[in-house]
Amino acid sequence: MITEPRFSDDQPAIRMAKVNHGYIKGDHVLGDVNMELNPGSFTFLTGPSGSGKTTLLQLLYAAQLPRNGKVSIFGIDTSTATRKMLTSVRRRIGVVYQDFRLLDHLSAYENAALPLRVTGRPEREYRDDVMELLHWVGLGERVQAKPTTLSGGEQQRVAIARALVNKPDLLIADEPTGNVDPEMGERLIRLILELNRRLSTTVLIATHDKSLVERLEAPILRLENGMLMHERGRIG
Amino acid sequence: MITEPRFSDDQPAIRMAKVNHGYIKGDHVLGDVNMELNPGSFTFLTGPSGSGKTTLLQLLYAAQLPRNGKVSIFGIDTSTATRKMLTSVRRRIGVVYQDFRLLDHLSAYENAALPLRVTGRPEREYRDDVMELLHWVGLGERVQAKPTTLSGGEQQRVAIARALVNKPDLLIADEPTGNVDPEMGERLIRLILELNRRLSTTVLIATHDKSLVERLEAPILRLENGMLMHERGRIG
Amino acid sequence: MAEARRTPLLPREDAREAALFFVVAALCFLAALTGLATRAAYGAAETWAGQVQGEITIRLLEGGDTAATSLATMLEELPGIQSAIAESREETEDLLTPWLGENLPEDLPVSRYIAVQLESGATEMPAAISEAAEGAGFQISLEEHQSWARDVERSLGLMRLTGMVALILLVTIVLSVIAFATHAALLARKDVVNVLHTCGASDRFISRLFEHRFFSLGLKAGGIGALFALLGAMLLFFAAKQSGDRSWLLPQMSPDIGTFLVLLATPLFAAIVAMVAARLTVTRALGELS
Amino acid sequence: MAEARRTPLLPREDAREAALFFVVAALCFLAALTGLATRAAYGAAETWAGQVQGEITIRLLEGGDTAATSLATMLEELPGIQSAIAESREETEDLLTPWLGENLPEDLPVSRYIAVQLESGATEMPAAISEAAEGAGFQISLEEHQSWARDVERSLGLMRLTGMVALILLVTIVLSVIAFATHAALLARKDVVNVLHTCGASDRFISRLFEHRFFSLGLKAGGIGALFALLGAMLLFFAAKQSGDRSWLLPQMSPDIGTFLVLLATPLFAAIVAMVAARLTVTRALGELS
Ligand SMILES: Nc1ncnc2c1ncn2[C@@H]1O[C@H](COP(=O)(O)OP(=O)(O)OP(=O)(O)O)[C@@H](O)[C@H]1O
Ligand SMILES: Nc1ncnc2c1ncn2[C@@H]1O[C@H](COP(=O)(O)OP(=O)(O)OP(=O)(O)O)[C@@H](O)[C@H]1O
Ligand SMILES: [Mg+2]
Ligand SMILES: [Mg+2]
Repeated sequence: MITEPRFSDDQPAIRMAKVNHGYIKGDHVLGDVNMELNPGSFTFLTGPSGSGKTTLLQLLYAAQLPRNGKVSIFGIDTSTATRKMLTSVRRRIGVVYQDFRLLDHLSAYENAALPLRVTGRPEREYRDDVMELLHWVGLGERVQAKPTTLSGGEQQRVAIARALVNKPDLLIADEPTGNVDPEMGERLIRLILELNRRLSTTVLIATHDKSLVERLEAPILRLENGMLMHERGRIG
Repeated sequence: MITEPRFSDDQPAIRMAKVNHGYIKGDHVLGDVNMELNPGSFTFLTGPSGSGKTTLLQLLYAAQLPRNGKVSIFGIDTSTATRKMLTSVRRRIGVVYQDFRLLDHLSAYENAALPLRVTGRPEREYRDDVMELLHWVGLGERVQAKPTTLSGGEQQRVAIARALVNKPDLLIADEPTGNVDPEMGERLIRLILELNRRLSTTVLIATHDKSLVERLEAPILRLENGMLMHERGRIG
Repeated sequence: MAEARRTPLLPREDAREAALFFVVAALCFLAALTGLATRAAYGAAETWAGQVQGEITIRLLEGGDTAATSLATMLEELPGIQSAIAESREETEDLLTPWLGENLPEDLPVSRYIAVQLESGATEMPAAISEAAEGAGFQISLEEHQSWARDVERSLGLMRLTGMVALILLVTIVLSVIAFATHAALLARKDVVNVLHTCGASDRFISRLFEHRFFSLGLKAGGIGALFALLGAMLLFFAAKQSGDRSWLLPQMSPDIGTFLVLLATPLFAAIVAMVAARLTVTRALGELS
Repeated sequence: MAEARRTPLLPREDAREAALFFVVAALCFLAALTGLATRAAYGAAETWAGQVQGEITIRLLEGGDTAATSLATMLEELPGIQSAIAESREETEDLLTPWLGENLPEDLPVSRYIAVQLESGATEMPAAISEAAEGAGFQISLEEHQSWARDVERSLGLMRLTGMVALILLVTIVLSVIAFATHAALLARKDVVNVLHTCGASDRFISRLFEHRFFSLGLKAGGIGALFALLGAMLLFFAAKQSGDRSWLLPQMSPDIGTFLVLLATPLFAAIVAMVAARLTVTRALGELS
């Protein structure tokens, strides 16, 4: 039961309660942050460089544990969960890292297919889906290329494909369009929107991209001086 | 004479003549590109993701040699220059890489000071300048931090400081504001403009950032399908 | 795409791994060779000990050839004695020539010697022989041992000890190198581990990647090391053969089943050590990761 | 800031380097120990050869104690002879007791032995002695050599050879490991090299970073290896001491100047090899980089 958490509509996908976090004794990158994201919501996160956006996202995919307070993902408290529980939580989250984190020795295709491969599923089951996704992000011609031979924007698109490939319940994207041109950026965001609408994927995107935020109606959270504020709309 | 090239006003800082380049036999990331940048000019380079902007810039700081055609930097042909000549050319160029390329084991300060350190100059000669520059890019509090403990935008600012620190004759920046908020981006560009005006530094910036390009009057080059076009203004 | 082999999740063909492979192979080579040498030294020491313990020389103080022959015949019937051969007066006289010249007076009483070869495993024979001989009225003295043989035996014992120490040392070095290297490889691959982790790979999955990698590395490197050790042993064997019987003091390496067991054990041992080191390191490192 | 030490441009305290350090130290340890052992084997073989060549036993066929003594005195004056000592009749009779009993007839002619100790380096002495003795009218026969001593010598020769082969092998392994590891380290640091390069560092500057790093690694690892080898040698030395004079067949390790030279040479050698390997690798790699 607990090691295989089910997704229930009446609890938030994500919940942060009085989360206080920092790296050095005494500093407060996040100071008593409270937030909830409802299942199927689509939210932007903005804030100046160094304000703690990446830190906040890392707490939300359990790459870090909060110093104080409680972070729940799908109702599971990350601080008290077992490693097994966290593994099954991670399989339901797609992450786009600010610095991509592709594996250099794997091809674009293999990088994108990674979240499926690590579950042990046979390749034939998902090969076509992965290829279709790579075509959609404009990498149909470069599926066999290693990340070191891809341009910055191409790498970013592989990272996005990897985050979407297992149709996650939660998508966390850190600056996913920083290295692509505005046209490609729009295309990628539309892809994420489609996922959000069709599969009720909860989406949280940290971005500096003003034009991106302005084009969409989604609520905006703003992080500044350790505090989280609503800049536009109600979250959740 | 030739191993210590002087900068003369009547020759272009950079010159590409019929440059043809690609990675795999048969492909043409750049197809017969011709361009010149006059000393002291300030130019943008745009183009879709994967169009070859990074490739073009790499040719201009001699990280790659062109397959065909000729690239001259400060009048020196990169294909025929000796390794010693290239080293002295490099000392006059500042580069901001799209993926930052900071050394993880050095502090922000040491990373920024690198181009001065490798020339063998004693540290006391430049320490204050480097500190001032880091303050200017908003990292006064983080000079001792290692890159892995810096946010994406902070890392990018260290990379910019490193490119500017030895007051280069030529500055080549690949997407220098992709990871910072618009306010910080403006501040960084103003810093580069100041360098351009006060020291007649030749500047070439590749960017996707529409708002950045729009705020400045500088000429814009556009790379698409292997061809280089003027999108706005005369280059040089 | 369809039939393309999958790229392993851990990067392959890493120069670091080539160095590690070489080191493990070299150490396994040395370990296998030392193992063989120690084994040979043991064998030689045992042979010596057997020879020395198995031979007793009896000096018959009085009585001529006939007495010697009858004593020998009597002794041969004792349980635990393989053979007893009496030397004739001529043989003894030959031994004495350097001191006394060719022509010994006929009436000079000369002791007779009886070389007794014991069956292996026979114990307390000196006492039994003395008793039997004295019971039959013979006056004898026993020379159980030759002092230089004792020296040789002791020397071999020391060589054997040195070999054992060297072997233990090499095995320890192999162990630590493999453990160290695994740890280093894991640290160098921290990025890969991290990515796999956040992509939803379980701890067992990640750990197994490293275990497999290092098991096969240990197996291959150990195998190559053992192969070269075989070549080395054969070289030594032929060198010993070349120098003829006169090198009887050196332990002989002869190819037998034991040799092949040692050579087979080497790669298996290396592989298992590598795998266990990998597993421990990975499990600990993953625990630290979050 | 002001007095802060600068961080080295090459990352330090790398786990990979710890492994390399360990491997180089272990190999240097083995190499130094093998070097010492080989040296000791050489020494033992020479001692043996010296003893065997330096000792001649002369048997005087006729004449009594007086003749023996006068021959000994005469021989002692020959150039190249250190001492010549005549055995008395009693001493010879003692040797013969086992064969002939206590009471030899007084009139039995017994050969006398003269133990001649040659000066080291003296050659062709047997001929000179025969000539001198026969010139003076003595009837002698010479025993230059004992057959079992030849065997021992031959065995030591084989051990010596084995040691040399092992030494050459170990040195080769040390060389290759260091070269391999340098190459691997350079590949692992390609990013650093690249960044330094585009920041305007000259080839010499970059190459020197690696040279220094590997020189000091080789020096330290080699030093530690040599230190442990010293400990090992001392252990063996005491083990040999323990087993007393009876282990005369084994090469003895005695701490002398040569020992310390071998131990000093090890780290220096390792350091220089590491530095040269680094230099060659870096120079080649930089050439390929652009
Ligand atoms: N591992 C760490 N150790 C110490 N300090 C850290 C660490 N990681 C981040 N920080 C600091 O915490 C602050 C917040 O970092 P974070 O990466 O969350 O910012 P961000 O909002 O994502 O910025 P950006 O928009 O530039 O990516 C920064 O000042 C950063 O220097
Ligand atoms: N080392 C390489 N080997 C093979 N192909 C490469 C290599 N580097 C780049 N390419 C390919 O060359 C093309 C141009 O790459 P480049 O990095 O110059 O693009 P870019 O304009 O900088 O793109 P972006 O805006 O996404 O950074 C891309 O299609 C890329 O995949
Ligand atoms: Mg960030
Ligand atoms: Mg690019």
